[in-house]
Amino acid sequence: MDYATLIQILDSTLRLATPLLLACLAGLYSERAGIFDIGLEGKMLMAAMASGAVAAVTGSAWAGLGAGILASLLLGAVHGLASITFRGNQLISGVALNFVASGVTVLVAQSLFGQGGRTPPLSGDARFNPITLPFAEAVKDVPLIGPFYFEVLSGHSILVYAALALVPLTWWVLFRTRFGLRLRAVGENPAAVDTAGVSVKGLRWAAVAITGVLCGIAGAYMATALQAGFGKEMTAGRGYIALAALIFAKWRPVAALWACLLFGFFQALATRTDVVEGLVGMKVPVPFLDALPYILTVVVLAGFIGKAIPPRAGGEPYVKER
Amino acid sequence: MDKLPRWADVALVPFVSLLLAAIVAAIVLLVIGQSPTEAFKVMVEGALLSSYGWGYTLYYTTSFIFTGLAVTVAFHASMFNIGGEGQAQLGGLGVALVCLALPWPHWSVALLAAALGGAAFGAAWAAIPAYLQAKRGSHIVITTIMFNYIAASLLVYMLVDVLRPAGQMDPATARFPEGTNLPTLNHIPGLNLLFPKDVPANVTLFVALAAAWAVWMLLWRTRLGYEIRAFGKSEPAARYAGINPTKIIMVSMLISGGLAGMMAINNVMGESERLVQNAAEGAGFIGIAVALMGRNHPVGVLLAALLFGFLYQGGAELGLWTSIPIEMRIVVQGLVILFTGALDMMVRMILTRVFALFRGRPAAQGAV
Amino acid sequence: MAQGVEMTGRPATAAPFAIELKGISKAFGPVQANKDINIAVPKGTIHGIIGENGAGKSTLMSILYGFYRADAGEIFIGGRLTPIPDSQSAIRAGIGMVFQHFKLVQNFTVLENVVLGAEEGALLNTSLAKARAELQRLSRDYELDVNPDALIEDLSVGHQQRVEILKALYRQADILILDEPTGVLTPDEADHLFRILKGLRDQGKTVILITHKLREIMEATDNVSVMRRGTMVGTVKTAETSPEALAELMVGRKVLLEVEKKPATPGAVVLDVQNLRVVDEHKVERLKGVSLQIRAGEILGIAGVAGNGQSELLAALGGITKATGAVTLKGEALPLTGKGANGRARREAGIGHIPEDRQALGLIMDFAAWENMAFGYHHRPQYGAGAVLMDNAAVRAETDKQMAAYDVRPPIASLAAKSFSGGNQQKIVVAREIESGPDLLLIGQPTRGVDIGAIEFIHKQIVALRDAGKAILLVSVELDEIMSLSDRILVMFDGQVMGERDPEITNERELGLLMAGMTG
Amino acid sequence: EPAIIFDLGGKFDKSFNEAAFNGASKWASETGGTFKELEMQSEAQREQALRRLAESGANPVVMTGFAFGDVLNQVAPDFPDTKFAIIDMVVDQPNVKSVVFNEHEGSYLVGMMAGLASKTGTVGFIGGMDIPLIRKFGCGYAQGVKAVNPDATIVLNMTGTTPAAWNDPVKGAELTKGQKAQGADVIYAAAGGTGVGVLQAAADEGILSIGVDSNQNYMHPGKVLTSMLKRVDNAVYEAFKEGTDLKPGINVMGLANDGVGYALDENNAPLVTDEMKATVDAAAEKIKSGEIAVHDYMADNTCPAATF
Ligand SMILES: Nc1ncnc2c1ncn2[C@@H]1O[C@H](COP(=O)(O)OP(=O)(O)OP(=O)(O)O)[C@@H](O)[C@H]1O
Ligand SMILES: Nc1ncnc2c1ncn2[C@@H]1O[C@H](COP(=O)(O)OP(=O)(O)OP(=O)(O)O)[C@@H](O)[C@H]1O
Ligand SMILES: [Mg+2]
Ligand SMILES: [Mg+2]
Repeated sequence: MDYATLIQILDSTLRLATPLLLACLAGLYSERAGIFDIGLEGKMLMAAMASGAVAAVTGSAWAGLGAGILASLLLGAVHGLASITFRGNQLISGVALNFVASGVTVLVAQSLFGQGGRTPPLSGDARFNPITLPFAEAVKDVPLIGPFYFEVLSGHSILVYAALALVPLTWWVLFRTRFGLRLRAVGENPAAVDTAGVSVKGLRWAAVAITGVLCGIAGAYMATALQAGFGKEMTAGRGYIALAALIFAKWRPVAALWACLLFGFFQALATRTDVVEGLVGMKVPVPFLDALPYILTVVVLAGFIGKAIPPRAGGEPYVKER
Repeated sequence: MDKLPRWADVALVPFVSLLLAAIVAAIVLLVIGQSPTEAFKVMVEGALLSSYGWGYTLYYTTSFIFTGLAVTVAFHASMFNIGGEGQAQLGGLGVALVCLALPWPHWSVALLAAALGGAAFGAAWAAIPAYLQAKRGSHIVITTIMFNYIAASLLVYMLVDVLRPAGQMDPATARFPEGTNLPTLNHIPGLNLLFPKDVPANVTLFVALAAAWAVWMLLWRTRLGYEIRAFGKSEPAARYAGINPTKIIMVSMLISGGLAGMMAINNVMGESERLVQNAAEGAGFIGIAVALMGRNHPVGVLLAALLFGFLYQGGAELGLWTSIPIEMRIVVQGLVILFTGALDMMVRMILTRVFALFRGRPAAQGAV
Repeated sequence: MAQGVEMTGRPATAAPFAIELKGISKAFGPVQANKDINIAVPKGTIHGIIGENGAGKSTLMSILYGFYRADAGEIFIGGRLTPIPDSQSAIRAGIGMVFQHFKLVQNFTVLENVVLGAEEGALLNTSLAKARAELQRLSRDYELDVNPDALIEDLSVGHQQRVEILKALYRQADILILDEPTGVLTPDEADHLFRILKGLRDQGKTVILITHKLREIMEATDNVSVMRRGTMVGTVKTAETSPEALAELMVGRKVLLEVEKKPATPGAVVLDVQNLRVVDEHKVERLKGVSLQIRAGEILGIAGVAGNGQSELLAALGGITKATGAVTLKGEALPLTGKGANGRARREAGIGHIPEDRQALGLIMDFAAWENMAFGYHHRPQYGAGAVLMDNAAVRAETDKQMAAYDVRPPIASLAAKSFSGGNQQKIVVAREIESGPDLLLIGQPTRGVDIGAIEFIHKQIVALRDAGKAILLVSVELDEIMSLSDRILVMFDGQVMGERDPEITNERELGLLMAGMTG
Repeated sequence: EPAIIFDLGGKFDKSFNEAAFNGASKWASETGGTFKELEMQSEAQREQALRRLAESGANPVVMTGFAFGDVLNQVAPDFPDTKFAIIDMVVDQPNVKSVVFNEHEGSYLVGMMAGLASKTGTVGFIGGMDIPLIRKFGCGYAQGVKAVNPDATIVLNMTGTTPAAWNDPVKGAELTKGQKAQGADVIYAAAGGTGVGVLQAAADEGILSIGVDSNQNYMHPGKVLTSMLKRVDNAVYEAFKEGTDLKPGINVMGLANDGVGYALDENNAPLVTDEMKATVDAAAEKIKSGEIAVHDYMADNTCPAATF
């Protein structure tokens, strides 16, 4: 593999890792607070549809982003209602919402636009267009660094940079702020938070809301940046890959970045089977590349690469009175 | 909070959940500018008012009985098997390999062998997550989700690179030989009066009914079933009683995976007579809804499977005769899971309030 | 009535009271945990609360701390009516609580746990720095030293308790509630704790101490309140009462734990345990080489403070946990690890087991009584047809018989176990394990939470089993029970047997010393 | 009443299925008739869909896509009075009309245009599902490119191996960016709905693309060099018009009978020079006359101009 190819694959990696990263960080807030969320996929999908539709109608990507966040928050609210207020089974709620989203997105898009569950193609300001970073042109020709900066780092939409910025921000929020301390505590031992005089429900609702916002951004990125419009099932399991990345990263923000980049890299490689063939020296079936993130996650879950211990109170509704 | 009477718990809670799901579904339809009553009419007509419709409704029902039972057995051991879809896919592979392996002399022999093949493959696919749960504590929900995806990839590989006959373009196996073709309901003497034309529902329906009976026997009439249920209620107590947790996790998941895999004799062997991609069509996930709806009891599963068979066939008719997209049925499926599974407590709270109201009134009158 | 004690619900001490509760009631579904409770605690005192299991002590304190909300009643703090709808309000009112089950975040540091909920501002580092300094001061003032940077999960229980106390003090609590603080402590740690509490009192703070141990009440408190079945029976000055009087108040009548039994006629050795060791999942050795023997027709009692290896002994012998060492039953070696070491194999070998915790181990709470009657014995030939099928009718028939024999109320075999009261649940377990006809019966806390009538009945059954020539291993934290039932007593401390005593000769003092790890 | 079943890409894929839809619509608006339609949702439903339409009395039943071949072979004998038409596949039944296209000929023409328009000498091809049919497109294209620029490099990619490859615009876009990184400045997408992503990414990246099946020039005016027209619309239109008199047998549609071609309209007029047009039209004539024989990949599963 030559350097130019590598650069191209890394460029593609960053683009493909972004929705994973946003969804993964979304899941991180929720699960750190003790609310399991396998509904990341559904929230993303819902957001993708809403943002695609609103961007198509208004011509503004930002309006689309807002709509995406709202749509995702709506699903998050149902999940919160089921898992926080009514202390239902969080896993079942997530599964259910994924189905609802999968169907409703098509229904709504079809009734709005009549294009087989698609939104019309977006162009111009209805999309988040690539941004050239400062000095990108200038350093373009510097050996090694130049192409890396120009091709890989520069030239993505603002949401890609937002996602990257969210990684240190999340780390800082989680480990350096009062909110983060409480959030982590409520996922480990809600009774400790409760007896310390802090509202368990409040914290969990806050976490679910943040998850909604981030999934909303992830979905909007899919429809208004990565692609130009919404299409049926366009998230294609990314919510689950993000979940896998979250486990892979053992619920830590910086590790989440690396996990998502790794899984994004696999996705990028799957478009360059020629390169994989060159690297491995034999034909690798594409399905194997597709399955790799899942296989790796199972390996991690099995504890062969260090144990992935989820937040201790995860998945359990907080019940004071038996 | 007062307790609900038993009949309310068994019958009323699922019914009200279903009603709520139906109401929300109707609202969705209204929002997208469709008529819920019209939609319901089309569904009933297409699924229940012709032998053709019944043929498909029962065909889907058969599949959902298997996956619903699969989820049920695992649930009783307190394992949430979301992997029914993958296990059903693998079951399809097993069935296909069996059907293509030999020139089977008679369908009954082939059915037996294919059922074993499907069950074995489904069980094998459940075995790894089960083992990881039992021995390494890996959360079964996450691993089975991962295994669904891995199954999909594996099937693509098998269908594209291994089993696809030369010269064929679509990723599918060859047609199964004649000897493996299962009698459909219209080929069964007696039933053919009800089903004059070719329908996809086939003898597998009876296998499914037998499976429901077997699951009931297993859970409530055998020592193993006793152990499964005890383990599902309390693992520490099960240990105290000398019930081996590893064994129960493995056995219940193997049975669960086996049942999901056996579904393939219905769709792969009974209907399409070859293995295509994504043959399970989400039946594995519907099993979750069916089990929840059916309160994890085989009789409930049968009824819920019939309901979902109707929803599925009716939903297909919607796609055919109305401008309501076929995805409507996924929405309904999601709503049913949501209300019966996750918002169960809400439904109970509503019902408890209603009951309290009814109880309160006569008492107040009596006081006068 | 206890000798000349004024039973007013108020101790004869001058006001002001740090706390006054009036008419507190609380129900959990059908269970009335607190009924119209009144209590007043003078400022600057250590106030004890005693009562049997389930009497409602923890519930009352949780209400005071805003963890639960009372259904009725008023709370006065320092003479002022103070509603406490949540823990935040309790903290603001100067109340701190150390729960029976600690409320600590296991993978947080001590410092983080202390700061949680009491942070200064939105950022952590200022809070943490301040807490570090404050912690240093507190540990200096009150002998409460813990490493502020240690993770909770790495600390001993005693140290974790200190963190809980530090948490309360850091929030400037003037009133400190401790719920059964010594249940998990070694005697040394307990002494240390009482020193701390006295120190706090001398600085003007008010302490409420819940305990089952009359000795601790007598030693550490100024006043004591007694609760029984959700009600407040009375409050007395500690100096003016005696353990006997308190015990009577607690139970509601004169306590006479004398069991009628003939002298034992021990036969051959049934159980022989040599050098039994158990290591728990945290790799801590819980049993450190226990050896003992039980003969046919005798009851061997194991005394000891909870948590000194008794549970592990029962679990290892019952096949629930793996162990090392050598155990023989009637001369046959029992496997301690691997496939043969499980509850079913033990039952088949002739070992019955009444577990310490009937709800978590002994019963499946959602199963009907009849299903529970076969629990652990569901493989018996008489309960089934062949190896596969179970004969539900046979199990039901057996259940009806046993429910009548053991006077289980109500005698409805199809009722779920969770619908029976605690005492009746215990009767189901006892009936099952005794009537299975074991050669050796392991018994843990047979009468915990059981009323006097049922206690008597259960004790009779145990003695009858002994008289039938069976071997019995009895574990109980109730010294009275041990003393009156056992033919021989072993005392366990820190995973080891401290010594053997003859119940006819020994006394509580001697046993108490052994239980505290002091030989000699 | 005739009926049409669209394959998994959906009738609004802006390409293959949409072309079929357009043909049906054209028939409807011309005759004032109505038709039933159905979109496939999954592989496993094909048989049910087919039977249901036949059952309901629809006649003829037209289906788009080779994937129906196997089930049609099963279903057609059960409905001897119903006429079926299948596109892109040959099904040998007495009541079935099979319509196949000489995609290699059309692809040859757009390949020539790509070769002429390319400044880098490298052009790309992105196929949908990797099957002989799509290789046939790629092979024809490669022959056309080489015909005008023997030294040209042709980068070939397939989106996937399953029908999902028809509807994966994200991957289409990534493949496009990958090909651009390899120097391609004209990319031909023969990938159904995936092509939407290819055309979009090419437009974003400032390179040219070539549409397929329908005229896709309008999607990014001035950025789509041309579209390889596969007149599925005509095939459907014809089938509907023939109605119950549908003539069974194999119908091959090539350049000669206007079954394939390339699109020229105001959207791509600035991109197509007179010289290009002249060259390509000349070649088209020679193909029609048999003077140029474009190799059909599916004839022997080999390609003289490219390796897959
Ligand atoms: N959260 C709860 N939900 C339901 N019932 C409860 C709850 N907590 C306590 N109870 C019930 O309330 C009663 C009083 O319990 P409580 O914990 O106050 O007793 P206690 O006096 O502290 O007993 P112990 O000495 O065993 O700690 C018991 O019957 C108990 O089962
Ligand atoms: N969750 C429940 N559901 C139904 N009935 C219950 C439940 N809990 C208790 N009961 C019934 O209420 C009655 C009182 O129960 P409770 O536990 O308060 O008894 P108790 O007075 O403590 O008796 P014991 O001394 O035997 O423990 C019992 O007869 C029991 O059958
Ligand atoms: Mg208590
Ligand atoms: Mg009780």
